[in-house]
Amino acid sequence: MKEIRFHGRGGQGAVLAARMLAIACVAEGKCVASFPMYGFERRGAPVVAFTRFDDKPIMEKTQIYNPDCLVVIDPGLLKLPTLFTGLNPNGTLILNSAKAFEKQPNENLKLAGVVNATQIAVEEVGRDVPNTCLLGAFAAVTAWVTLKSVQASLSEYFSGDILKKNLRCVERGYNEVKVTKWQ
Amino acid sequence: MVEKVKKLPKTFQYFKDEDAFAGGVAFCAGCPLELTLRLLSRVMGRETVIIGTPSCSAPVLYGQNVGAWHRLPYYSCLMTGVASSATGLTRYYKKAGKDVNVVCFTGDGCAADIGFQTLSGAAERGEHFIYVCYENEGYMNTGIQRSSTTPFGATTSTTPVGVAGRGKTTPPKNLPLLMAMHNIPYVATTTLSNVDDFARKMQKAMEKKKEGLAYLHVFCPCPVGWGIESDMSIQVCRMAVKTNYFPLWEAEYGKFRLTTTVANPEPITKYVKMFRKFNHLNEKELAVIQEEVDQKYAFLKHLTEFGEHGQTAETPASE
Amino acid sequence: MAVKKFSTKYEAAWSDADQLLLCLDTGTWRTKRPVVDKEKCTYCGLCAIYCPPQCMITRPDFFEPNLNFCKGCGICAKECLRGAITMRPEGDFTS
Amino acid sequence: MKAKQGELKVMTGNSAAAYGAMLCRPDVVASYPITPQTEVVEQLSRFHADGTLEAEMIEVEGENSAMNAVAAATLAGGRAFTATSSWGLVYMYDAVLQAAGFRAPVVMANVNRETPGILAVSSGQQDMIQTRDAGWIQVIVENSQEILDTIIMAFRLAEDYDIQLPVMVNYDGFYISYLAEGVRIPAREDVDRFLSVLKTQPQRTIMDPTRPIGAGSHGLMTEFMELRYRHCAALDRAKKKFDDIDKDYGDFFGRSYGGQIEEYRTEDADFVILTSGSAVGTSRTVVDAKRTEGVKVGLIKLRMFRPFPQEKLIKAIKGKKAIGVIDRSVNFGWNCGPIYSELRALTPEIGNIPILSFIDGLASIDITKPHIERVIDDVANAAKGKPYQAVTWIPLEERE
Repeated sequence: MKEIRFHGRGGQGAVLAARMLAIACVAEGKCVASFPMYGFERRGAPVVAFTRFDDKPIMEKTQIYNPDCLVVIDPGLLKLPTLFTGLNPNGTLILNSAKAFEKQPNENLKLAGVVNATQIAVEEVGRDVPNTCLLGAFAAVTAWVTLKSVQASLSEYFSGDILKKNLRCVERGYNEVKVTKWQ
Repeated sequence: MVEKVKKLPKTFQYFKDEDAFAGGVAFCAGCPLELTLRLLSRVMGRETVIIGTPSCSAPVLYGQNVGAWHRLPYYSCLMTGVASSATGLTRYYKKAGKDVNVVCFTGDGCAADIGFQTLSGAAERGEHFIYVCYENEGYMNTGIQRSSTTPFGATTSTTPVGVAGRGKTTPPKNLPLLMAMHNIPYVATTTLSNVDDFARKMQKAMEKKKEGLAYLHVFCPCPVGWGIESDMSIQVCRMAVKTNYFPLWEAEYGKFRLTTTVANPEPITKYVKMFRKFNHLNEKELAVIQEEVDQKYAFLKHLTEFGEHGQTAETPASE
Repeated sequence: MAVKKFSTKYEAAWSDADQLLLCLDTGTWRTKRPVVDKEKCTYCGLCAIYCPPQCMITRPDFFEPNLNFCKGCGICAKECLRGAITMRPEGDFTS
Repeated sequence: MKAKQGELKVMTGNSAAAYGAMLCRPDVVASYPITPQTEVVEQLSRFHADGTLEAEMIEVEGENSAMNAVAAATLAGGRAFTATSSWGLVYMYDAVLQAAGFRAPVVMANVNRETPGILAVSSGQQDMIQTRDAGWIQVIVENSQEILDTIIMAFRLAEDYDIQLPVMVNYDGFYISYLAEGVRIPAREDVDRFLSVLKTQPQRTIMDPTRPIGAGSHGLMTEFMELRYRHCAALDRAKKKFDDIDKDYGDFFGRSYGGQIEEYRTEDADFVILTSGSAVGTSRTVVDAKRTEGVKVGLIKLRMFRPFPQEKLIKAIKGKKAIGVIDRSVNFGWNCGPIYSELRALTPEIGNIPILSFIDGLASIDITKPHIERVIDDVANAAKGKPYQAVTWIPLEERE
């Protein structure tokens, strides 16, 4: 089982990203479970969402305390003191940022994929909705799910022009993500 | 010898159907509520589903075990759920393709207080049923307590007169006007002294409910609760109209029309002396009531000036 | 469960007038009874229309209370414009 | 005869509830939005807007009206659905009681959330507990698929001629309501087929506008008691009926849930833990882990809460050395969990074994794996005859 924790702010599409990833996994025959944790739904407030996938049915209904991977949709959330809490050794991070890491931010973090998803989203969609781009980066860095499956999951939520734009975001995320590894 | 051939008066034409109620039912002697229900059944006919709640009408409308006091289909519910239950019934009947006349029948306490939210909601949604509120200005069934429609100064068991108490201290909620402000197809006030008006409005409500909610506000004094001699209740209704205490009007989609005009309104003192609930009032307090009546009537008159129906059949209050 | 016999066929609190139409002897409530003067009656019908229990029987040329149900409220007498109805104490009619 | 394998779609528990209701073709749907149930209302409205749901949709002005409307619609002869949560359930309480008294076969999804007084925009089963004596059938489920399947079963149970009772399908707010999982959506014609049994039964008494019939008559003398008795008898019948419907559902659709209760690895267990809702799934994984350590623990999922499945529970628990109950609510006045206290009423039948109450998961508190491990450890010790604490408020003891 893989456990992914998404960190974002209300309005950035963290919940949607977690769910689209779940749909992509289902397309590959996996079992999934994904849910958000928030109090009041307010634009700008920090949001956490979880996605689990596995080859067998998922029984856990708890929040994710020991994620295999973090997806951080807002670079400002790197300052969150609890961001890396519980990260598994050999942990992975997918981050929306213009800057690559200079040093390892957490000892459990071994693999980081950084992509300027905000810029890509602004260029492709016309506004700051970095979530789909990060899913492309996620597919490239983890290889837990294929680019094709991620792209297929988008049609559940988008159609027409906006779908095309988001598909380009995913693809660019997949291609433009910069990978850093630590021992 | 030539037999006298006499024709029934015209009014009887409204009452085509047979009374749906058993000959003897448990209403107080002289209660206009009994007359309201019986005449309603005679105007609207048998296939009328009545929805009611615990109230003065409950001992008659509700069955007792399997027995019933009348032959109308009846749905009982709590005071909070009359208009919403009617909504559920009418929506299902609509879905099932049945054209059913659904009539809520409650007192003013239910309609104006505890059941007001759901009544207002049903009005706004444009539900297709009739709501008849019988106005006896308080909670009569539970022993004459004040409701939000109890008039200023009235003595009730929760606004008693004593060393400090002078009866209810606030004016009543104008429920029919509130209902008219929902811009529903039909709102009307009526009372039993003007029985043609009463029957016509019942008939009109049956037509107008095809477009949405039809609301009828029936002035229905309580002989016991108000201290009225049992033969006087129709007289009290009549005087309420003649003093403009209870003007008769109707409003279609917020367009108002007076259905009865009173040429020379009687002073309110003539009305209040007919029963006991205002007995304690002094001249100053009576003046407050008179002012309230005048002001309400003036406001109503203003509203009619915005209507499209200003010129049509107004009838004098001589019935 | 132990109870085998039920008094009604219904699972819930249904009343059914086809099975049982209840009726009170409200005629026994009366302390006064309306007496109609046929000569004075103009057949205007106000007594019948205003009668709360709707128990005025329509005869070919006058109206007559059904004493099985008349509660003796006196509205018919009060509303009759001709004074054709008088309320007389029940005691006058006991044999 | 088997149903077609339904389409697989990732959806939340709330969507699953809406799909379940839509597939049953209700005549009337009335509901009012409240977190965390709102998505049910929205999804049903979308079904209605796109023509998938040909019901009369009533956007009521409050939950009280929702319950009155659906109860009346069922008494008129229709099929009706509503959904609520927490304060909404409290606000419709008088109508909830009336629906039961009327024997109105309403189906309602209740998305569990705490009751008012201490604000909690989260989970907890206290709302369901405060309606336990309302005379409804109450079922608790653990995931999105079970929500969808159970709502279909609930209509068959509610409208069964031998039952005629309202059914409340409960699922945890947030932890299940917003949990997106892969859910198989049965084909409409298969659901029609599954429910068609109801059409072969006698017509229940309804508000037929052509008949002089009255709903909610006065119950005088012993006839009031007789109707109460018949209500209780119907609740009693509902237990086996629910098992049968669950089995039928499994035979036809290929998914079943054990009926009133589900036993997980109890057969050779020395002791068991009992819980309901979302905590069941997590408990399965902890039980599995403990089993690999050689701890002989079993799990009982309480699926039907009203009527209380006493016969099934006695059978499942008898012979075990101890039992621990995890409640997501409290029993005011007893200072313990409500399901725990109900279970204790079975002491004469199950024997005088240690029964431990664990209170966890109120409001925003997560029932985590370490919490469940602690439960199992505590019950294991009690099973060995060691002294134990009767009631444990886990998160309060675990915090530093």
